[in-house]
Amino acid sequence: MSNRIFILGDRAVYAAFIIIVLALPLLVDDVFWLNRIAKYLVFGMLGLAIALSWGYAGILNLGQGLFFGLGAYMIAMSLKLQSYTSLQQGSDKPIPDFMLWNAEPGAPTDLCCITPGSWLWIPFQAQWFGMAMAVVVPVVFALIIGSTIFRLRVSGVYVAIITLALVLLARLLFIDLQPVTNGFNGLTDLGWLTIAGIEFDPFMVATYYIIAVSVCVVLLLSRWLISTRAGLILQSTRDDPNRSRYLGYDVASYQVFFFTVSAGIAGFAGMLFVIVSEFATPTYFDIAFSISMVVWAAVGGRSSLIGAALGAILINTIEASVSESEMFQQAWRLIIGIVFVLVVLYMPRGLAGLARDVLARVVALSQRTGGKDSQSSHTAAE
Amino acid sequence: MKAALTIEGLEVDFGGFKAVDSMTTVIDDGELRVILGPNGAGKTTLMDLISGKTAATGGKVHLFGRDITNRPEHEIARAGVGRKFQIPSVFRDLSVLQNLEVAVSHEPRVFRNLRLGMSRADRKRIDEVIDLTGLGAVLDTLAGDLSHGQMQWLELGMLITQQSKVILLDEPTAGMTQGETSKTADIILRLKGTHTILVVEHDMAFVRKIAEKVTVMHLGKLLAEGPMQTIEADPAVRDAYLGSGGLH
Amino acid sequence: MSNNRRNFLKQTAAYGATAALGPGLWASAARAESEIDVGVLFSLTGGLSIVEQSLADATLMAIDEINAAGGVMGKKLNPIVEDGASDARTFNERASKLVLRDRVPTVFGCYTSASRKAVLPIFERRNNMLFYPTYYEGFECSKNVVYTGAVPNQQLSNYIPWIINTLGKKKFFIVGSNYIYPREMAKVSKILIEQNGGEWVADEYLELGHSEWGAMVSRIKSSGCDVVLSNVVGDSVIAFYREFRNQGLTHDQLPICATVTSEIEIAAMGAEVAAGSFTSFPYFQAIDTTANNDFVERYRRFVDDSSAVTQHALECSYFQVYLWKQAVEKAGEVTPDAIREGIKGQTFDAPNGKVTVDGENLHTFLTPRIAQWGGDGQGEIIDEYPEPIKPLPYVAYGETDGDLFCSAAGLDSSRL
Amino acid sequence: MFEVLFIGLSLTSVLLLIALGLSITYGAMGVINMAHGELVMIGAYTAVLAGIHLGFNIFLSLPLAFVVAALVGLLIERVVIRRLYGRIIDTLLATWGVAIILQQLIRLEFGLTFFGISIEGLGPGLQNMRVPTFMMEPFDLMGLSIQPYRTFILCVTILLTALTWYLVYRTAIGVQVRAIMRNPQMAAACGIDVRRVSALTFAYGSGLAGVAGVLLAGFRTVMPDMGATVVVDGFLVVVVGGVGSLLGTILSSALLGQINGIVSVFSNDIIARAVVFGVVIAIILWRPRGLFSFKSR
Repeated sequence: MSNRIFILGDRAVYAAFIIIVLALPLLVDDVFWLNRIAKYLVFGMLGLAIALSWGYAGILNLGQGLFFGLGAYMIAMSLKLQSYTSLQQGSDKPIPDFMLWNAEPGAPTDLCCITPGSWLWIPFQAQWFGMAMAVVVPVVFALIIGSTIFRLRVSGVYVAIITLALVLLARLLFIDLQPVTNGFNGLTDLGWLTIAGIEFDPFMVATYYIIAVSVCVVLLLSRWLISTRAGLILQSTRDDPNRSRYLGYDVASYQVFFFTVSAGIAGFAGMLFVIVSEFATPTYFDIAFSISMVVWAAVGGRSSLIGAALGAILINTIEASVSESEMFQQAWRLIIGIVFVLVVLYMPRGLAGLARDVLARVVALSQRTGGKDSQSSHTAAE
Repeated sequence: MKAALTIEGLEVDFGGFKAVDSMTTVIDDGELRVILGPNGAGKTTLMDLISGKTAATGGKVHLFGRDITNRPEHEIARAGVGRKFQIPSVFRDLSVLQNLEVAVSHEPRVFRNLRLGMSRADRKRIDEVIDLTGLGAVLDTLAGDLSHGQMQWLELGMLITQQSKVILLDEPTAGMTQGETSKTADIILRLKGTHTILVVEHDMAFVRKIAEKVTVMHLGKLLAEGPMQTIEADPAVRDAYLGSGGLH
Repeated sequence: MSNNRRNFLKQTAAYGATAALGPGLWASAARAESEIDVGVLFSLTGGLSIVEQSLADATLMAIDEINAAGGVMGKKLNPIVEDGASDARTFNERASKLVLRDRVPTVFGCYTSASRKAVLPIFERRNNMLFYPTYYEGFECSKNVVYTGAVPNQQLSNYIPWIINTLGKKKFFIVGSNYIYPREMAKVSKILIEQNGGEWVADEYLELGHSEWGAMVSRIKSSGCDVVLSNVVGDSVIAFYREFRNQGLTHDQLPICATVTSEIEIAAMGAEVAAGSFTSFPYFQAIDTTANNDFVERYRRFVDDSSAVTQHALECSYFQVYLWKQAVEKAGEVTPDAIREGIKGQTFDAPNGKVTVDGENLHTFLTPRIAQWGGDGQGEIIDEYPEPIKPLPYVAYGETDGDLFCSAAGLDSSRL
Repeated sequence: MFEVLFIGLSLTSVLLLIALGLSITYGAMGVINMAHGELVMIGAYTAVLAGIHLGFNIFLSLPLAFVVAALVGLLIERVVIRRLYGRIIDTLLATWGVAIILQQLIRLEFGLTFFGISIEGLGPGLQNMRVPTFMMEPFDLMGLSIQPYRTFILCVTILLTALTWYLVYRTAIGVQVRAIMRNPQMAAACGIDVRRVSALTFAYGSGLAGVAGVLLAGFRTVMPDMGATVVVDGFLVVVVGGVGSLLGTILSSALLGQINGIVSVFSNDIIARAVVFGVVIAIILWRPRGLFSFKSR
């Protein structure tokens, strides 16, 4: 009985989310806010990716920024080559401006050899290549990292520390490899995404829809993924990996699969973020950013995909709003710190858990007044 | 009769200490075998060796003629060995029904499992197991919220759902009330014939209720093997048990 | 960039949604009020807020003064302050808010090159104006940025000859934080060192924010150099100078000649550690003129801190608002295009002396100065160019006074 | 060669200083304290404030910082960590929140900023602690140039390590701590007041962070977010060394310190950092429980 209500409630939340996200341009007549919301929707995707690996697989990835950053850089390379200034650097083929900067005197003005490693950019002259790599590269890296970690049965906090060290390493390399990455300044001054001759201005309603539809699709796909048998088996490996092994499942392959899916989503999110914000920087590899994603997911509800996504969107929207009042600017981080400690202490299942408990209370109350026995409030159908 | 599990000269060496030493026994298909032995006799280690939790340093384990020695746990499980632990091991954050669904593991690969729902045959088998274990009333309860006995039955039910040909049970009645013990015995007896079952157990009343053939281990070695009555009369067995008060 | 604009116009025509942002609409109805909104965008939180807060304060002080004196064309300036939070991502977002939602005609802001690079596309695509008050590496030629800080030639062209000829030091150890500004400064330095008959023995970099200098300083010690040219930025500067002292090096024998170490870093490291070292900047708090003493006094009163220090970027943050005011008054209207035209050739008597915006590259004429730091945390100005020198953002690529790569027509890319 | 080793040695001592407290709180209590860096920061600020307002020099600041950081640690244990024992990932998350709170409290001068009050030595700016001049002048000893401040850090580190070893392995409370490390339930059953001992242990680990803060203040910049980079280094050391192993922590800081020192002398600091991260990842993959470890809670 109560189970049905939870499933219905769950569906209602998804439906409401999708309807609101898709109808938003009709309500918000301000392209600036649309662009802002598009960015937060991308963060919502990141929260969702964390929930997928952390909530459902028990894998806390403190280096998710690695995959986000890789995705961002891949598309940014393509868009950089499309920018007007890249065509202006004294060659008939596009050359990113910073490469001239880093070029050795006398180096030919060509992507092949202007700086050491600049040849890596050659295929990115095709935009579709950058778009594809934005997902492929994070996925390949995640496959390699994931299979190493999980085949060796590294688990729990050690996964967190390895991923943390990895993202630090990536940050170091991206800053140091200036001839290829433009170092600390990152890739800026990008062209706009162009599909079928249409340029997608980040502040255009159409661009908003690219993001909005992507987020909805990823959300639904992830939801489908966790409700498949594979999703169920994954959750079993989180609870008791040994039991799963004795049932005949190769636990590592499930962990690698979902770790990789989560990384792929993060890479995709990185790509979308570049499309709406027009730049990629090594700060995507900052530890603070990766931990922020975990914070969003924890506040929203680590074991609810939509909860984690809403957590990310909510926190960022509030943050943007309070930053407009001088007094709050300083206090905001303090508040976020306090809220976060409280959530971990008293609301480990986050806002989604809270909503569920409230619904359970309501159900129990209505059943009691209806003269029936109140049932167990828990359900695992997420 | 066909042999389900053949153990040949199995041994494991923990840095000089042989917890299991040249152990040899054959368990027939459909047989219910009870393993007895005083504490430290190597019973649980034997199960660890069969199920792949611990790597053997010598000897072989064959399952229906196939060598499964030192394979990874999940491969041994896929080959048809199911195991129940002493401390109940179920997925505590999943509901009872979900636990049973996970146990339908004839298709272990990730990509083959990217589908919703399950086949009618699997559904039917789960229903049968629910009947057998009497968990029908608590299907939506989280496994972690079950009583101790229910948890044990659920684990047992998962092994049956898993369609293991050989089921290893490590003290299935530990910590159970008498009523629960007797229900467990009923479940095990109903499995006899269709499954090969290997039970480690201390509760002699329970053993007498279910046992046909008994293997006694002592200091990692095989001490005696045979029908319950013969074993109980065996003086060597009595000697081995003297330290722990004899068979009771 | 003009091509970008054309693209943009085409875009706006094609997609009605963005039409409201078209450049022609700046002077629309809402602007007819008695106030002019301007954006102020610095990091008020995070690691860089230490410096950037003071730049925001100087900007606000100039706005206050202008308002007290009657505003611009009879209208008061209304600063809209946003926090970049020491994070390029946030800078980008806040800049788009100022440009697209608040529709300010100009933003005063940004300190690091990374933050400028992150906001630049917004100003170029939306044809808005950024007034950027920081010394930077050059190699930029934007129609949408007025650069009021020094470019490498304004910090180095008298510095390197002075080190070699006056200080008599010939073997340079070049050390910097690992990003573009220090690397570009090193490039220009090397050219100048070789032109003046010196040599460089090493060119080394450390991560930004790195605070473990043991290995680097010991490498300096054993390198056989007789002067250290430091392009180290931010809080690592402090760790660097301290380690330098801890390893027993003194500025008498092996001076650190810095391009970025300002009054703020000196105060933070403890003046005794830096005493005797040198820095080159167009502005120092110690410039002993009535104009500057007044300015320091007013600034201290404004931030209510009697020991507050001023430095180069802070002074630029201040005077660029006045340059902007003059530009608006000359143009007679408050639109980005009018301001760009109006700013060309504007001259102002800043605390450091006369500053002029170059009509071609929108960079600013400044007077290079060299100071030696004393035990009181103040620089003593020991060398000063007789007049402001022309900003050459492409000097590393052979740009000279008479041969500009970046002009009002845009960048002549064939020269690169 | 001596120079190279000395650089590695001083890197080692700094790493060990930071990791020592973490090794206690993480090893003994299973708490991943992301606010450890902020406790270091509080130690540094204690020295700065005591220098400005009380005229304390570094020697007086050391014990004061120990006490202040220990008290802050005790407060954190009481309010937050006590509720999270056994939930290791949650301790990581909650203490991350605590770290933000501590940073903001320093930036906002404990909220006084809102009332227009300002305390010298606090706030978002950069601060420094004065080091006595005699500790800044190197002297020659048998032809080797000795840096007094680095040597001082080294000595304090050795002293604190010895003290910690003594406390853990040679005192009654140390026995209790080790008992709790291995099995808290059993320890409680044996009549050990687990809560009290845990609180004291955490306070001690925090105090060590405070001392580290004072020593770091002598050659690093004191600022509100100085702890952020510190804590990651500390964790890598502890995890590589093996959770709960004092010897492991010492050896792994020596290993990572020397690798960092040697690589940075022979190539550069950036590659040195990268190599250290690489080694750490490899060691965790090879031996997830660290170089030296036993099963803990």
